[in-house]
Amino acid sequence: MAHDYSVQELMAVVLARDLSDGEVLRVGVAMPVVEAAVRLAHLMHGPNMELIFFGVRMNVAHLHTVPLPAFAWDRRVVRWAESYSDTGHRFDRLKDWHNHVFFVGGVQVDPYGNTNLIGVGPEYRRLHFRGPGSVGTATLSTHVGRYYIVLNSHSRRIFVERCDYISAYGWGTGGADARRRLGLPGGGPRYCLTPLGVLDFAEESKRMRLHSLHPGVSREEVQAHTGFQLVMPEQIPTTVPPTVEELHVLRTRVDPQGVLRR
Amino acid sequence: MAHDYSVQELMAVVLARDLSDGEVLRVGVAMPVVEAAVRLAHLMHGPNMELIFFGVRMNVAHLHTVPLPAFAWDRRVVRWAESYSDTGHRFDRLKDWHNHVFFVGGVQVDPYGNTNLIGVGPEYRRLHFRGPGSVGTATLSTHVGRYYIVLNSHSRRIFVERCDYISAYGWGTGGADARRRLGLPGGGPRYCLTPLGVLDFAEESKRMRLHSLHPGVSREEVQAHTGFQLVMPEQIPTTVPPTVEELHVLRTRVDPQGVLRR
Amino acid sequence: MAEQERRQRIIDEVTAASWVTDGMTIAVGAPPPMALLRQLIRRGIKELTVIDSGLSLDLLIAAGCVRKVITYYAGGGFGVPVVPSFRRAAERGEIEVWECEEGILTAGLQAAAQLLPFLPWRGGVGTSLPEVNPDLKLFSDPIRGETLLAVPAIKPDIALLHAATADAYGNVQHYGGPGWLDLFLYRAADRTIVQVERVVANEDIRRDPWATTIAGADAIVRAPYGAHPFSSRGFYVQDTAHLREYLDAATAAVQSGHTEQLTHYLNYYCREPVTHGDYLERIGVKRLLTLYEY
Amino acid sequence: MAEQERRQRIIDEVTAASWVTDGMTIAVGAPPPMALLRQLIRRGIKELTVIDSGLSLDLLIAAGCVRKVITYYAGGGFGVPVVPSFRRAAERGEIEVWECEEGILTAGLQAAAQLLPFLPWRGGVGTSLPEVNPDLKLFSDPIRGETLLAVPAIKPDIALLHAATADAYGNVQHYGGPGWLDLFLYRAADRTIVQVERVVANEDIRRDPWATTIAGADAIVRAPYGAHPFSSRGFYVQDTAHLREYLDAATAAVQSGHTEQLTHYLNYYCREPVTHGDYLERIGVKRLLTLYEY
Repeated sequence: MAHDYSVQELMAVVLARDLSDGEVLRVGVAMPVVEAAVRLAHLMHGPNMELIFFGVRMNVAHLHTVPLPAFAWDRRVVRWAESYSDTGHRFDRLKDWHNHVFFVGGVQVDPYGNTNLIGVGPEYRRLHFRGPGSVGTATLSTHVGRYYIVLNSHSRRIFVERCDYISAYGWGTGGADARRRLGLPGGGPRYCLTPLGVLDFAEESKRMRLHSLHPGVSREEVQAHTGFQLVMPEQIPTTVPPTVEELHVLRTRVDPQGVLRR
Repeated sequence: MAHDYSVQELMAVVLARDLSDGEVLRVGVAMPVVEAAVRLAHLMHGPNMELIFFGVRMNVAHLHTVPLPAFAWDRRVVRWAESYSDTGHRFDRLKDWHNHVFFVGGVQVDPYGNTNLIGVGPEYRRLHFRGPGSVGTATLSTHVGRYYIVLNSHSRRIFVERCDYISAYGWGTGGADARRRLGLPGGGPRYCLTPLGVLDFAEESKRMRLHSLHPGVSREEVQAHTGFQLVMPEQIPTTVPPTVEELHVLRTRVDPQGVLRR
Repeated sequence: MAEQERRQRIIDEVTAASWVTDGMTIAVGAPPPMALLRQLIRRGIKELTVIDSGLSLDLLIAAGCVRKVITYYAGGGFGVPVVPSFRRAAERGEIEVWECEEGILTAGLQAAAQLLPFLPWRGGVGTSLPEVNPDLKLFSDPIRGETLLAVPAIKPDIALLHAATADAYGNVQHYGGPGWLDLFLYRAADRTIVQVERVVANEDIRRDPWATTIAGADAIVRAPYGAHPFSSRGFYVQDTAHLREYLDAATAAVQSGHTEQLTHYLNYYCREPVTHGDYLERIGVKRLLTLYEY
Repeated sequence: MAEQERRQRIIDEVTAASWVTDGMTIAVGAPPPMALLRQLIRRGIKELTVIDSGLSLDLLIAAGCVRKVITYYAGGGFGVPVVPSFRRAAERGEIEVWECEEGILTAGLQAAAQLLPFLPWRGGVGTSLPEVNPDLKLFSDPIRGETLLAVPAIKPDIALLHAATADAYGNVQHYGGPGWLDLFLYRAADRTIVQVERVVANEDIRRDPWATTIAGADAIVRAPYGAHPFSSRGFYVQDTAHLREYLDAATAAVQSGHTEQLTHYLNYYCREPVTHGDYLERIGVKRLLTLYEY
């Protein structure tokens, strides 16, 4: 039934809808919602999308099922590859990345979509929490046409007034020209997706704004779990739930093992 | 007979003797003497040499014959390849080039081994003679452990007091520290080989010096064909002619078609 | 669900050549994609800036297509130290030369590919290159203060390449590695057209994804024998007699002003054949088959 | 004529590990060359600077080999956002972290490979990276005055890699492309040791020269199953149960101070086996054969 879906499935569907045919989708490690979303978009409306998992580039719109890979460094994800690039050579054609889309997580996110994977604590040499490191997010967030911040939880610990450290630059201290002033060619973060709702960035200030509320979530609940004041429009729509067809494709062709329902 | 050899054969033999086992030998376009010399050295005393022709890297010490390739961009030179690198990626490991040896020509050469492949004439936009261009010589001469200037003729037109343009830096305006002062890591030119003799560079001044005279050539003849004053030691040996064995290997295994005798 | 097909990228050589317009910067791979270059000559394209070397560069100059040349080498083979049309045009100032060198050109292309305004390079320090090409600037590096060349980004509008195979979606594979600078030209160029000896199935590409050298050409042109008179690895060797025919014609035009032979060459091989097939008919099947010999 | 043979470059894993001495900078490829890393642990190597990521990095830290880490990622898989030994050692200041990022690390390795003091990079401008890593300097480019990061050359003493095959002369080929940064580590490092699943004939290498990814490793170590418990493309998948065993042991040591499990792991799998063969005996043939399953 279409009413019976997990919040991860909802997030995957919402993300998939926002991806356009012809785009190149770069997926990093340990992001099952994103892995499902790009496959779903590819099968639903993106026959010319290219999916890149750790340098393995594929177009699999012709396949019936595209199940999730087991692990990043796994031969099994290579079976669909049309080309492969190692990490170093992945940056050989940054010029082309205005058509690329990327997805980033964060241990902290601030009101302007700057994200932190370095760690938490005032003193860098004695962090309270040492993060995993920037992966490729500094370069990717600089160059891709747009990117999405995708988070598994929504809390005041993550959404903070100021990141202790910034590993991927979003909109800096705000303003529509923040990135242009720094000479960053990419289009910056578009949405921040969480289990509570979808956030975007106000046109002028580029401050984070509540864009839609997942079914059953209130604006007060989102604000209460956010460590800074969100821009709150008068009307905030409810996130459109998955359609029957979206859920059907997701569950039968993308995620038959139900990873997103665990 | 060992007495019956061409000057190009002599040059190839002299050059081959100066190459050491274990070195990587980078050969450019249109240099038959060099092409023969590296093969001869490889077969005579260099089982660990690596020969690189336009990115095609080979070790063919185990072969009986290694005839000259027909043309630069020719599939036939690839048959012996152990690896291949296109032009762009050829510079991926310059750090390693202290063990590489290279060979350069020139339309002009000055007393300090600077060479010119750009052209002749005082005004760059209206050259009297437009040269072929620098190929890879600016980078190669900067980085290889040493290089050789190899010329098909010896004349005052080529050996000039000042090159109109410098495409490969030798010893600049002289001095053993000339290259170090510019931060150039490579060892610079070692010999200049011509049909008349072998020239080297004086230890302190790095000015060109007559090192040996090919059989039948006088020091006056060399100086008369050189457009600047050569450093002339008291004693100038005669270039040691090819041995019977050297000529035998050259003619039966390297140059069976007699390219160097035309 | 919308029924949609993945878009194919195969176009013919006439359409491909129409992507190039007067004044553009084109980058020519190795071996040169002659089917495409002959179409440019046929269409009378002018004022090009051309990144190329050797005889294909000379042909474009002889045909009047070129205003500016970015090259590191204009040797001709056959004992010809400098190709004739390039030499004369450069000496007369009819073309502008952006003087460079293999490593420097590579750095400039890589800078464009990585959206950097420049890349540093050491080769060329001490030479005349920054004097004759003022776009190359000596600078002091911000870490250790060493003197290096700053090579500005070199960005072609279109890269024109020749390769062994491609599928209909722009996945290109070479036999035995890509030519000279092909990958760097592709990375730096706004758009890339690759002519290939054979179009193959997507499954053939996926059999060895690591062999895919260009992952996403903008257009694929099917052009068997498309590099003729040059060689194409795994398919045919160069047509030496034909190259000499061109070289003799171009040399005669330059050295003694006898342009008839060159005009004939340009008309007969480049301007009159409407398609690549028409050109191959003029070469003849028997000649083409001799080029298979090892 | 002197009878001489081409020198072979095959050495065993014990000899190979002896190339590494306390305080060196080592670069670890992907998959990690575990046969070599276990030998380093066995020998009690200390004070290393390590370029690595993930669980193999964590193991080296847990074994006490590491003083400084150059890494862009220390995630663990299995839902573990940060590998445990790295996390604790970094939080306590027991190891120094040279904070970087994939593109920045690539640029630094490429600079070392090309004997350049630095390379410019745009990714990281606007972030905290140049604050937490003062070796990364913001500068104004000499051509257009844009603000970029200057990444200094990063030069490992030894790169330790795992690959599919090599011949006795150091020609290495991967199946399906080289791991993450392997080629850049090789280019930048003073010396490179590659352990391989199979040693093949020189003729096998020459069958497809373009597939030669590393043309001239300094030493080749024959190490079938040498990446275990990680996967090796074309040979075996990862041993998930074994990785979990390590991760549980390391987590227990860090979170509750129970070090017995970790000590056992290090002794049983890394310190006691004298050779790689001894290690494989402890894993057992039956377990190894299950890893072939697709």
